[in-house]
Amino acid sequence: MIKRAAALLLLTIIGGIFFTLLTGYSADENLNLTAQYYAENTAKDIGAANIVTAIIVTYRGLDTLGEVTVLFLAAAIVGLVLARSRGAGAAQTVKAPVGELLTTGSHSLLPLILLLGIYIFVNGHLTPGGGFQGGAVVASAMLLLLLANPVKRFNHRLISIIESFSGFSYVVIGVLGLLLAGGFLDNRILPIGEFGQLFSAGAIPLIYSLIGLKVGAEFSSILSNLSEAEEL
Amino acid sequence: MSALILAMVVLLAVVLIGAALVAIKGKSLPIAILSAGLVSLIASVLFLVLAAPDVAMTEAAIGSGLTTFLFFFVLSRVRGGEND
Amino acid sequence: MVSAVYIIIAALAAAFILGFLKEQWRGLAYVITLAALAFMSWVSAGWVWALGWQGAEAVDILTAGTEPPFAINLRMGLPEAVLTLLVNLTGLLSALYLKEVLFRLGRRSLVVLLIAIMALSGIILTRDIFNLFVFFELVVISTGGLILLSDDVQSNSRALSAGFKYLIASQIISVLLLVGIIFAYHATGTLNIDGMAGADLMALQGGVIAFFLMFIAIVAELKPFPANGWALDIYESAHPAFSAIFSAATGAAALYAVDKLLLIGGVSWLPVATAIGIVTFVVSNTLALSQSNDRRLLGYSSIAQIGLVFTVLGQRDILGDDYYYIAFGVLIAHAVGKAGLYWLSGLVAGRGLTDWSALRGHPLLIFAFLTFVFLLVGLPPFPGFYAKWELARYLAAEGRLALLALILFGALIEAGYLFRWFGYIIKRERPAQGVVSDPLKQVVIFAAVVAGWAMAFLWGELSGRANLLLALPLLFALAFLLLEWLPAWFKNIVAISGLVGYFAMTYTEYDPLRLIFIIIFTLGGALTLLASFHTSGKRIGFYPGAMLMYAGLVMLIRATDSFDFFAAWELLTIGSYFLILRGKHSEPHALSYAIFSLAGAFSILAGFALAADGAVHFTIQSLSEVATPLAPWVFILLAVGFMTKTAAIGLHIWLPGAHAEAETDVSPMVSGILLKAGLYGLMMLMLGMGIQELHGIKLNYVMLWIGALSALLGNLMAIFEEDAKRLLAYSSIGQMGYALFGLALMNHLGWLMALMFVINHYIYKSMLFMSVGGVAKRTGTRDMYRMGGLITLMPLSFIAVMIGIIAVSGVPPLSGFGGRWIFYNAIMSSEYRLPMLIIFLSVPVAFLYLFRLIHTIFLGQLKDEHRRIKEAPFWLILPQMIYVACLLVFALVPGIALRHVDRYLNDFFPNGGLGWDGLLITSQYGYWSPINIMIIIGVIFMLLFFWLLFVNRKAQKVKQFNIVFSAERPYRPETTHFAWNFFAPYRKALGFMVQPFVTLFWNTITDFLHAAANLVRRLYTGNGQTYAYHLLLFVVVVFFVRMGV
Amino acid sequence: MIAQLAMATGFALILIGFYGALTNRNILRMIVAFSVANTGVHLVLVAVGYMNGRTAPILDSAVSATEAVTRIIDPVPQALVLTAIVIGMGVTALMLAFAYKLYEKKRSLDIGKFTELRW
Amino acid sequence: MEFEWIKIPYSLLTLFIVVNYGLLMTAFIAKIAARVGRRHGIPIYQNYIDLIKNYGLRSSITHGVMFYLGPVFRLSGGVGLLLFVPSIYGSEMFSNLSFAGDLILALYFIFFGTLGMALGAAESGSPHSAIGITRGLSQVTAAELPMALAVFSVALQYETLSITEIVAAQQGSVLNWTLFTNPLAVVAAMMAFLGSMMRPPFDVVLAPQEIPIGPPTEYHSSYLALMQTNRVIFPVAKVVIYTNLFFGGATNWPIFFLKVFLIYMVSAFVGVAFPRFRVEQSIRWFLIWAMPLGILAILLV
Repeated sequence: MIKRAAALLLLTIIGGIFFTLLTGYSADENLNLTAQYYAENTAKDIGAANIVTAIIVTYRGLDTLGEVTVLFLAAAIVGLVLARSRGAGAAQTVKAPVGELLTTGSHSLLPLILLLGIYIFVNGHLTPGGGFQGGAVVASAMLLLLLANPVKRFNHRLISIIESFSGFSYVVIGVLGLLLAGGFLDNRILPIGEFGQLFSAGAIPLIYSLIGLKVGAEFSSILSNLSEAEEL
Repeated sequence: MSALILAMVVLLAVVLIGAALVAIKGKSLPIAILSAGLVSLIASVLFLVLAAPDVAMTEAAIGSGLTTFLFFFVLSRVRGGEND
Repeated sequence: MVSAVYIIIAALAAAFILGFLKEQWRGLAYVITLAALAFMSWVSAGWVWALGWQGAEAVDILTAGTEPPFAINLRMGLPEAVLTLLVNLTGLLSALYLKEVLFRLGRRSLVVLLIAIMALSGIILTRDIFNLFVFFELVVISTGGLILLSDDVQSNSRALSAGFKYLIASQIISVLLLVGIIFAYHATGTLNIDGMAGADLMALQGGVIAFFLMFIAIVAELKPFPANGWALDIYESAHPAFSAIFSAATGAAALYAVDKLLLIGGVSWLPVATAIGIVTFVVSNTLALSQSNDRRLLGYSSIAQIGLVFTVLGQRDILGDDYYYIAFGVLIAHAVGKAGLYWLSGLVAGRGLTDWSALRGHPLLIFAFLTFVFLLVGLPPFPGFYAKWELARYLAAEGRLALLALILFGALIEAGYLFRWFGYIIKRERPAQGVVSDPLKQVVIFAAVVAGWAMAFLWGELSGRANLLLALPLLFALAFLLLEWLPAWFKNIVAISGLVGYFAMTYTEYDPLRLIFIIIFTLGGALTLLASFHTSGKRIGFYPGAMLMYAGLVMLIRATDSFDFFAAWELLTIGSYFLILRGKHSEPHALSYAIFSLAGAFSILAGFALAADGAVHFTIQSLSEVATPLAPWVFILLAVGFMTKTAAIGLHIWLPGAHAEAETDVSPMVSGILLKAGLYGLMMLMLGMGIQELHGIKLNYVMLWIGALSALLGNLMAIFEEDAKRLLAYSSIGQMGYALFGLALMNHLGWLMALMFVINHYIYKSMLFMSVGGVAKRTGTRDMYRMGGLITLMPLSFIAVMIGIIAVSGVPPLSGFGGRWIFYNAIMSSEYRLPMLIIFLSVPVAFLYLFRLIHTIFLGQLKDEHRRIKEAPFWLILPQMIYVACLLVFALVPGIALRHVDRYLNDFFPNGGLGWDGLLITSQYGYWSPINIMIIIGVIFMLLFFWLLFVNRKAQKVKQFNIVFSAERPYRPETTHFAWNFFAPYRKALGFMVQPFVTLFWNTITDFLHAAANLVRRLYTGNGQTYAYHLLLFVVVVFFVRMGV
Repeated sequence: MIAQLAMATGFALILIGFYGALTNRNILRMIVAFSVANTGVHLVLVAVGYMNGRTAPILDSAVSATEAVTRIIDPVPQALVLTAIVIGMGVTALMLAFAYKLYEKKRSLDIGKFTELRW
Repeated sequence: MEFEWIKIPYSLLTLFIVVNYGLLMTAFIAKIAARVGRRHGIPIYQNYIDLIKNYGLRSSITHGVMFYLGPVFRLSGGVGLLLFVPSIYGSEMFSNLSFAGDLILALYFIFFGTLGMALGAAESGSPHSAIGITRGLSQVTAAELPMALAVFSVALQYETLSITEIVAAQQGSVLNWTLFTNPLAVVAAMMAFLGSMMRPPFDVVLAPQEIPIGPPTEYHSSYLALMQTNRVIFPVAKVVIYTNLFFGGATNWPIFFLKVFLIYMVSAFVGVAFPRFRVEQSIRWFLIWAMPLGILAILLV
């Protein structure tokens, strides 16, 4: 089939390009300039133990703001699109009740999962994980609820307010950085504190928490919107 | 140590590629989606090996978890279209 | 200054605030959005002001309080300020435009819009490559969202599939981009664009491929051919306001991203950019030719324009300080024009190009449309015009001639389909649905119009040349736009006084040669305008067009710099195009006029650019200093341009239709006056450059042939013409052939003859067009065989025509003979005998069509349906009578004008002038005494006439049918009016010479273009997967081309 | 060596994903294929930042701030991948929304059937 | 070369001589032609009778203004042509009004009468006139071409446009005539001459033997008289140009008469020997046979 052959041919060439990159690649012996700067300065400047977090929240905070916005946007669009297809929503197909086990299990698990999510994003500057991972975990709690009770309706307005609140606060903190510290999204508006402590690294825990909230809300929004979408 | 890790990486790579092939060629769409989730999941293991725990967590939670659910949500709502 | 980062902050803050609002509070949400967009625009505007006018320095904006390579930084310099202003204003205006839609969709749609605009600003501001990626993804997602929304707006699902195709493409793009970024980072150790540029990525391991991947990914966002099927679908299906953003703002942002990227790539990537850009430009424009859907056409045009800017980016190495001036000139013109047209398309109900004729009842909207089209085509006084000029200058100086040719070719095609569209609007039947009346939308559209004109002014100020918008003639012409609501007679008075007044103000400033032209253009123009008093009503559109033409003509004479000359040339071309388009059936002819004229203009542009050799200011005089290897080419280019205007044979096919179909008072203008512009150009050229040789062939010899053939074939075609005005039009081709021939002789008398033709042709052709126009007006037809016997009903018209044809044919004693006499004397001293023979052949032929003109209209049998018609309107007759007087005076004392010119020509051709000895004019070979001839002929004529009158004093006029007719009495005039196919024997003998070979040639070319377009656009199968193939194919091809495998 | 291997796997995933996207007509399958390709990209990104014998860029008792320069691997690619994953998820969600809408309107998921716009 | 009043009577004298000569000569040639055809032919004074008769007739009919003007134009053209050309070389008396213009004037003035005639005839409203005019114009324009080429060849040869100077250059010996110095031009011009004389085989314009057709269809009485006058002046005027340009001019009246007669006879001879051409045939004939000669004449000068 010509199409497959063409695809194979094109991809072979692209693969060739990749292959050149691969063979030309040699791992660095030492950290490059940028990485070295981060390795040396993160602790004293930012105060975060997790350098990745420091980069994400502070050094490349603008990326992260954009990233959060991506999710926000995706949630808004999905919500908009699906809300419009839902129509009146009168004739809901009544789904078969889910097993008792799942319902009870989910109810007991829910607080635990939520707690785990919060732990992940609050400790983002110290341990692996952070706002995104934590947010995803929070959202999975919502997911569980959805699975347990498919007819359940989330309070979209609440989700939306959480989303907006965290997003807006994030921006405000960023602006505070601009006003009080070295620039937009500078985390040093709060004291850097003692390295390795929960309340350290300036505004990072706060920002990451907001991100976590926001990501959780956004994922929840997307999931719930999709789950509420009508079957076609 | 490093040989062990290398063997593990090779194994993961093989499984990854196998899962990926299933994801694009799999007979039924649910299997394809699951395989794609599997690709993400194995990749997150690989990330751990590559000393990237943050990435591993994210890939596991978002790439293999949430995304897969998204797929299934949509899939369950477009029944009849999956064989197009 | 407010930090530029607030552009991003404001948008995000507003977007998040919107989330707090209840779904029902739509008004508040809308206001917040507008406020945010207005604030963002204000910030950008503040920076534009500070950086552009107050000399502020570009600033780097740090984030996270850390120095650049380690944290993301933004930069606000003049380019960024301008572009963000462009993006934000587009967003603001689109938001206004979309009010109704946004209200319906609610706050989340506002969020999407805000973030889209913010992300575009981010692309422009950021100096970090990965940050660029993030903003790009934001743009992708928000674009997808906007498309989803517009899908709902139009309740069709076409936009959906378009959006999905877009997402497929952007997935591939983002994969390539990420891989490229990471390897570039690996090679250079930084993500900062300036850092990468400083690290010389190309020299590093894997750097070239890494850069290639980044480059190709961003370039793919520019929708290069052929990887752009999805973009076209979006343009076609999305809501027009989104398309406006997509075209104007996204395009601008993506271009700037590429511009930044090219900093990293360095000079060696510029040719790649050039190649991709120019292919996209030419191919997309060609494809647009065969589009009938307005938005898809605009889509092709958008892609083409972006390709053009991309081509300009590729010239960065040679453009120096003018780089941004040129690039922004093209880009902003495109952005404003395209956004405006998309917004305008929202007011038109139908999607076919012809449906736009709904605009016809709305002069303001037509003005808006024209402003946008002008912006796109790059006509003066808009930025694209300046940019095109400067670009051509650099390209020619650098020897990038093929590129210049391609750019001009593409621009020509673009002008072709845009003007064709304008023709539809003006001429096609109006659809049932009118224009959507929505004041807010119209406000937005006119904001774009104002922006366009403001840009025109700004670019004029920045050009380092005289600002076109401050030129008095042009201002005067534009002022008529404001007077449009007044009755035509009033505007006519203003126009005439303007022309006469301008002459009175400036007549001392010209040398005799220019004086002749300026007299024809101003006083002659005023005289022609007298005829316009016969019309009634407001005559909307006539005066701006006419005065634009006159402004161009006057500016042409006054121009000393090649730039001013070219600008004037374009102005007069456009003005005359509008005039011609006014004719009832002139749509196709006006189009071919526009295309030929613009092609000619581009040829002139190329010629000047080549001649200037990079010099910023190049005066017309310095044409004489152009050195040899270049000179003949300059000469050819300029000559071809000017000969297009004089309708030399081969380039003439636009003329008959254009002149014949024009309105009664327009035909004299475009024939009697406008054609002289071409002659003037040729004179300037040949005075400057003299006789040029190419491969041993003297170029003026070639022109002699062209002139001779024009004369012969023009005349031959005229004799077979049934349509009176077309006959006159073909005759103009012949007459211009004579003039061209005279110029090409390159001797004193040849030039004098050409000038004689300039004057004569103005007088008699204007007069003939008016008389014939008057007749056509009264009889309701231009077919001569339908007329006949009108001499008694329209005696004054008859007199004008009779005097006219005597003058045209060169029969003594009228002034046409003077031209012939000088002509024969001129060729006596000439070496060139073969082309001369052709001229001989053409002289008697002219006689045939002229006789036919007068015979079939005024003599012979009067038709029944014409028995009650009256003489032509007074205002048509008046100028004719003035012309008759002029002809007689000029026949008696040609010296009034010619003496001075003769003396003036001595500066250039010292030998072979005429002797002016009292009543006698002598040349080296012969002599001519116009007054004596007039008296002798007059006396003989009068004697015989009065004798005959005396003898037959009792004669009475017999009835019409009282003739010798084989002993029969004819009962219908039609059967006895021998008029149709009048010169059948000639057709039998020589008809083969007027086979429409030239028309066939040009038709074949246009057919070929259309066929090619139709073939190539099959590429766009509509299948998103196929588009993915195209994208990958594009990547692979560029890779191979760049890597030289 | 590990880095190269992971990178090669990543590239393979990209190519496989592209192949799937180019040959499957079902748009859901295309989306799945793209998510495979995205995973591949993530793998490549992380692999590029990998340095043999070093640890994750987290300072703790094992790696102190002072010796970080010699002990940790490059944190930047990881930060980038994090962002990329989230963005990829956003795009995927959007594509799924499109797929849903397309199916709603056309009752089909065949990309070959959405060709009313062309030429 | 200035205007003097005495030139007026001199010119009238030339006119008088030429009219009489023309009347006699045309009658004589008609007579010869008749005799060749074994007919008796007209008396030698027949032309005078016709002319006087027509001048004597009064018409009460006109078809309009241009109908009036047609013959006036026509005769003005003939007279003007005659008078713009010097008749006798070296004679101040018979240099006529040639001070007003040169060869170009003469060449272009040929069209003056043609135009007027065409206008007048067209005004009459008769289709036969119009048909005659198209034929006439078509044929004449084709015939004029070799003529113009030949004339210009001569002008180039002598590097002047003044007729007097051209004649002057041919003086001294018969071998100085253009006939011998530039035979191609002369042949081309003579071929053109045939066409412009409206004699067979180029007489389809007037078609004298058939139903009344041709430009003068509607003309009669005094209108016709003017045209008849022209018919004797115009050919002679043309032949005078030929004599001057190609055959050494005439230094006195006898030579003038002789040369004019001989040149005129050429067309008569050809006329009896050939059948009539249709218009397109004659156009082709001029273009194929006469024009190349003219072109050669110009190129070879």
